[in-house]
Amino acid sequence: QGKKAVIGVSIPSATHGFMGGLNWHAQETIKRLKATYPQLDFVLATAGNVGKQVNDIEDMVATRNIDALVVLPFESEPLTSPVKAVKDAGKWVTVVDRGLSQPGIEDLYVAGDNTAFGRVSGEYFRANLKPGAKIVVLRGIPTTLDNERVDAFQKAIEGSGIEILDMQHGNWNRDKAFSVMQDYLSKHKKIDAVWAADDDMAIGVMEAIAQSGRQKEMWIVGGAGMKEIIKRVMDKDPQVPVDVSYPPAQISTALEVTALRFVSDTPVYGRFIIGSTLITPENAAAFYFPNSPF
Amino acid sequence: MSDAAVQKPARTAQLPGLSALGPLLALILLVVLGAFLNDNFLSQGNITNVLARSAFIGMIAVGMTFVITSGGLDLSVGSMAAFVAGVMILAMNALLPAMGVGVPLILAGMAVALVVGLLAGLANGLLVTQARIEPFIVTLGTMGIFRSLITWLADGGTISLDFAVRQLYRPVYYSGLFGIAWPILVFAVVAIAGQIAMRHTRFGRYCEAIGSNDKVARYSAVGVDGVRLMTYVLLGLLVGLATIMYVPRLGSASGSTGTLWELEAIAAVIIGGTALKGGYGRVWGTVVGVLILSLIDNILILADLVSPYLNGTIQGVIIVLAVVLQRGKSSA
Amino acid sequence: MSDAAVQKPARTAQLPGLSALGPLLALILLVVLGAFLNDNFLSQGNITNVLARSAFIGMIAVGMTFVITSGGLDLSVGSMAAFVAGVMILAMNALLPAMGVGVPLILAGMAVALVVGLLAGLANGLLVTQARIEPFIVTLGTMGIFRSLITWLADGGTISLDFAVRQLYRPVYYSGLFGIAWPILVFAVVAIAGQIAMRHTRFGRYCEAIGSNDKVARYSAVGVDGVRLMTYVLLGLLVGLATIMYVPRLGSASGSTGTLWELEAIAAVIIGGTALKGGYGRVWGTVVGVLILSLIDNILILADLVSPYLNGTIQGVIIVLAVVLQRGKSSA
Amino acid sequence: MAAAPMLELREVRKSFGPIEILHGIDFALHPGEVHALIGENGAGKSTIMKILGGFLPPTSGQVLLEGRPVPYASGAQAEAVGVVVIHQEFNLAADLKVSENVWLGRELGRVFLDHRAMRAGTQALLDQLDSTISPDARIRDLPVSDRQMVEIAKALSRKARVLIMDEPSAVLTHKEVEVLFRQIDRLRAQGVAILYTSHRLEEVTRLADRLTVLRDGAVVRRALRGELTEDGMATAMVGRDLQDIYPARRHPMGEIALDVRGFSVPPLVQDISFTLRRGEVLGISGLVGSGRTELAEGLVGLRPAAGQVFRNGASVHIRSVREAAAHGMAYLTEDRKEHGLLLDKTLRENLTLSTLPRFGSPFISAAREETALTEAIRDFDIRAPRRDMAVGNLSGGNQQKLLLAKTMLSSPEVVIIDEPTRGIDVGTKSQIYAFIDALAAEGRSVIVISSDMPEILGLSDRVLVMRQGRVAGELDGERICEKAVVRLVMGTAEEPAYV
Ligand SMILES: Nc1ncnc2c1ncn2[C@@H]1O[C@H](COP(=O)(O)OP(=O)(O)OP(=O)(O)O)[C@@H](O)[C@H]1O
Ligand SMILES: Nc1ncnc2c1ncn2[C@@H]1O[C@H](COP(=O)(O)OP(=O)(O)OP(=O)(O)O)[C@@H](O)[C@H]1O
Ligand SMILES: [Mg+2]
Ligand SMILES: [Mg+2]
Repeated sequence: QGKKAVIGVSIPSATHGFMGGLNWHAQETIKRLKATYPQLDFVLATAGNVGKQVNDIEDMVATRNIDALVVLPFESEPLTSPVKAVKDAGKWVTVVDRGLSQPGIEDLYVAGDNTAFGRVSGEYFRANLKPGAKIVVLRGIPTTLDNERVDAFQKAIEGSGIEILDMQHGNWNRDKAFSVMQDYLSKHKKIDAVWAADDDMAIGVMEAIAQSGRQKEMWIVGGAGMKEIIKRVMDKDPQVPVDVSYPPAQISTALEVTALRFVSDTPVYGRFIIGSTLITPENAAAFYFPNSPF
Repeated sequence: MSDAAVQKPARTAQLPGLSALGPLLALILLVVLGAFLNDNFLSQGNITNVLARSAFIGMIAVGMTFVITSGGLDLSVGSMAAFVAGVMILAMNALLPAMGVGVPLILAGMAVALVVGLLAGLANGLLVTQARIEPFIVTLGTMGIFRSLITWLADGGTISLDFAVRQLYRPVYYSGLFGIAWPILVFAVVAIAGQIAMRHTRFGRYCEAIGSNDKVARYSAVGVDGVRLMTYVLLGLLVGLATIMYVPRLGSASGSTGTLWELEAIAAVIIGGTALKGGYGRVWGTVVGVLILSLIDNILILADLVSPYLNGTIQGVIIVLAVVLQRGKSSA
Repeated sequence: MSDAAVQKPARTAQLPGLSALGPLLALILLVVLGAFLNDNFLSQGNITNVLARSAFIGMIAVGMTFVITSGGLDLSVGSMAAFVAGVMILAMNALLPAMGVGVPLILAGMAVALVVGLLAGLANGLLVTQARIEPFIVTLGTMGIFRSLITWLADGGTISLDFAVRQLYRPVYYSGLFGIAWPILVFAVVAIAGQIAMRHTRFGRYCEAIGSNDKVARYSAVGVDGVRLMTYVLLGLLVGLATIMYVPRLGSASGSTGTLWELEAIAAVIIGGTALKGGYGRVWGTVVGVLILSLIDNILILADLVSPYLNGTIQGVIIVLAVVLQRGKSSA
Repeated sequence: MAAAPMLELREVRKSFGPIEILHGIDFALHPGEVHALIGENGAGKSTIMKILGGFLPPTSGQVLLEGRPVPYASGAQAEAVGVVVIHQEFNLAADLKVSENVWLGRELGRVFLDHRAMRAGTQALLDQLDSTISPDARIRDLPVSDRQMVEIAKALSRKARVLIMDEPSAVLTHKEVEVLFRQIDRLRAQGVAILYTSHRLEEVTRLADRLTVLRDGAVVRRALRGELTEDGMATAMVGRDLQDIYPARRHPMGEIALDVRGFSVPPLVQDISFTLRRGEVLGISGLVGSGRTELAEGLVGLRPAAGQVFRNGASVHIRSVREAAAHGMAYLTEDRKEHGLLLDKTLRENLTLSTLPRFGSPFISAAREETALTEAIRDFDIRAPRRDMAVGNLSGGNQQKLLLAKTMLSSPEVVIIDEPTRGIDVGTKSQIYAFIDALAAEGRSVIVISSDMPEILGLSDRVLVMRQGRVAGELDGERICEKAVVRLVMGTAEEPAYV
């Protein structure tokens, strides 16, 4: 065996909790796979914006002779043709989390389910709130993905009589979520529940609520499965009754399956959709990774 | 013969013209607008929220006023704040076994924050004054460096303060004295001290002189490099102080802490009437600038607007309008 | 009697010292480093990649050189690029039913991009020259405005060019002439034209004069406001041109298109040796600055580094070092 | 009378804010004549010139060009019809080169600039002025005297019908002044109308066909060539008789306060040695560019220098103005706009800048600063319409007085004054000379660098002459005379020491 197979990994940089977790899982998995399979080499690049990610992919092809690309597209549309170019060059392509805008490019697709993420949350609200209940929503950074989640959420509570008082962008950021929630609390006398849509934002939201002393009044649903939040769910914190999973560990699955392609003859084509499940005190233990930074 | 000069109405220091009051006017207009849009706007709770939130950027912006007044710039403050917060939390977590949960631990953490801030500011200042690199480039470089160091320290995730320590430390953000939150009090002290330093001490006078014409300052026996260095060190210290107030709020730091704080701080300084080219600094203006920026955010959420996507548009328009009010000055 | 004067050692104009060549030196060092780290670094493919992707920031940075040289600043270019791209794509999609897929549609799209860029630049320029607001504030405002408008137009998501049109348009980025990619060619033309305009036309001369001392320029019959306005308009046009090359690459625009381009463009200008305070502009330096910034990114991928989290640190260090090489100049 | 007026002011008044500076001026310039405008500092000379040149609008009254209201509203437009001004403050872009400045706003070349033609044109102008300045030098790197020559070259390059010169000679030495006068004579012969102002009255006698004396913004005297002696002019300006303006000299000298040995300031100044005693006034003479300023700046730590310096016998190494101040040394710069004053700050802030620690610590006492300002205004006769105005709006001479006051505030033991009376009116000059004399009488040491020959002769106990960065000779006592100094300055003869 002369040449090592090189797997290029391109993911967004760790600008918020979920991506931080994803970065961590990616690095851990690469370390593990490198140790297990000496015939594999990895090139990991993280990008802060779309353009940079396209550059990274070009560089991997031009200078590192990658045999496979594992990519979590920053955005779907703009990455479609660069990734297609990699595919056309005869490389293996694994797409993670955000699908490309053209079907059939990737050999392997591993993803979370944004629609399910919004729907599962919405269904929990529908089931646990009375008609006429008032909720507020924090959105992420304006992106297609955020739109999908919010649309699914809204669809799920449609007709339930639940009123969304406000929907502002918290940018998946604790500080921003904190100040948005502070303002919600000044603005609205009565809030029954908060859909924070992300565990980082949930942390900020909880602080704002704690400051106003209105903990008893409302509960919060975040999302993604941050260890601190899972812990609270496990401990039956009434403020955080459930969480919705959107595992950053999906990158590990993608990497492992891609690696398998190069170290064995196992046929590994296909789609792996990791659904979003409702994390309740009963099943929380399965989602708890105390060593992850996320 | 020289009577002519002496007879002149001597001490009628110029009244602050409309131009100087521009930002203040904009602030007042915003407050009126806010009160009009939402009844809770003037509630004590909301006012406390807005002021306390402004405190971090506010303290940093006061320091930034001195840097800009003396002809410098610092783009690294946001990343520096994240870095300082990260190191502070790590230090407290590390000292916890040895010191136990208690006020000494908190004080040790605060000391770490101040020292790290000071050193970070010193690094910027030395690169500017000793290596003679443009402040823009120096601090663009250190901005990237601090940001990536905190991300690395946090392993891409979040560094969290131990829960028990957190509980002890929380009141530093959330509680206060005489019903006024600590961050507000500290910010007020910093602002007043800054205003006094700018107007009534040698340091402030030298900053203005250096920013106005550094050659003249040098010819006038002003230690130009020393004063410049001091402005960066002071800013670093204030970033440390801001971090001390910031950490108890959420008890964590990550690679995304403090993003764009630099832009907000610089914008506050300029909105407040300090000249970007240096030579003229107005600390109280900076305070007004910080409040304007915070209020815009607050009002955008309190009011129900067309689409949250357009928040940025309204923000941009208000910022420009706020400065149009002091047009007289900048056209001079 | 006048002999004495003639005897005086004639004061010769200084040769472009090491300082002027500083950024070039840094660039060469980077190239050597890259070639050393990876055999493919100097391959045609990689060089094409690096140059082609530098083209967007590059064109914008050339325009920015004029703005900064004449004492201005433009923070809005990144958002402006996103906005122009969005409007351009929407326009092409809207015209598609009427015009059909074809070269005319592409040309119409390009015209839209240039016109929108021009108007956006004009808006900045008028606010600066007519309303006399600090360029920092004007463009901070319009930065937010453009960014939020594109987000709003895209409804928070992405605006995509029709697939068929996309296929037709792609070669504008991906193919070229005589084996040189179009973006590289266009960038080269812009850079050369910029260098000539700066050194050999009145416009460039006036930019330097205004940046050096606008009062002197005004006294010397230079149309100060007109020239300033022109720099912003030119920059807007170049943003439009950059967008024309950008859209075929990614075929879409969203609220996150072009983030931080302004910082990169300004950094390239300053690294290239143009003075941030104005008065002295060096277009070829800007080109070198852009290449340095692109190469740093490229090299980070070439080598396996400790941790991707530390990329920013290495980047920051290299930027500062690149400028240390021209320290002599900035210390003057 | 000569031909009809070329440019005319009728009943012109000018106010800045509530303060009226010019009170109804009637005034005319005729073609082919040199008209001198003289008056005390702050009398309004520069203001009149700016109004004539289109740089300031009059508050009321008329400005007429060839009998019709002027067709311009800005200096640039005025230049287009041939009314050209050399400003008292430099009007050059410091980052640009000499030739770029000369042609600014009127560049040659259609689409592309014709660098060669502009460079050649600049070179020709500079040759005409006997100047060795390179057309490619950046203004920033030139000393003030060279900048003034560039200003003159720039003005000459404009095809002027009316040339207005605001103290063009203040920064020039004897030799350059001669060159300038030749150009003025040439232009006069070509029928150009010339307005000239200077505080050197001998120049006015030499040049002026017609004379207008201004006092406090009003014309107090008009005269034709030969009607007024220099004393008469001074009396008309100041409103009283002037005694001999140089002090009766000679004080007892003390021990050596400053001993400089083998001192070099690269690249120009080499191997300078001299001593200075307490109570002594040492004059330094030399041509423009002979390196006097470099020497002084090297001594106070403003430029890197090598060599030995002893203060009161102890070896000192001075690397900054602060260290110089600590050793009781102060330097008054010749370049008040770039190095001396913060033009956008008030009088008070400028006055105390180099001595702030004396005005209270940690807080500056504004009251004490005000007191100091009141004293400075009194001692140096600074005429400011308002105390809180920006220094940039003071008249040139009053800026110079403020700069003097600022330097003296530190009560230095050794003071180096570079061009002390640049732009100062005759009345105030004698006050400044008396002041310098008083310093020496107190046992302080003074070095006066001056391009004004009478000043060097009248003030110095000893004269050091510099040429091309070296000491060309030293004169003291009886040997100090104009001839000897000029000979050393020019290097035209051996040291006339034993004459
Ligand atoms: N822009 C201004 N604002 C306020 N006062 C001004 C302004 N310009 C000039 N002055 C005042 O007008 C008066 C006349 O000034 P001017 O410069 O004409 O004097 P001058 O005769 O040229 O004196 P000098 O011999 O010192 O150059 C001065 O008192 C000056 O302070
Ligand atoms: N060989 C040289 N190379 C570079 N610069 C030179 C050279 N010779 C002279 N100069 C420049 O000439 C100037 C010397 O003028 P300086 O101001 O010291 O002379 P000065 O005797 O004080 O005359 P003045 O003050 O009347 O202009 C300096 O700016 C110096 O940099
Ligand atoms: Mg004058
Ligand atoms: Mg000199």
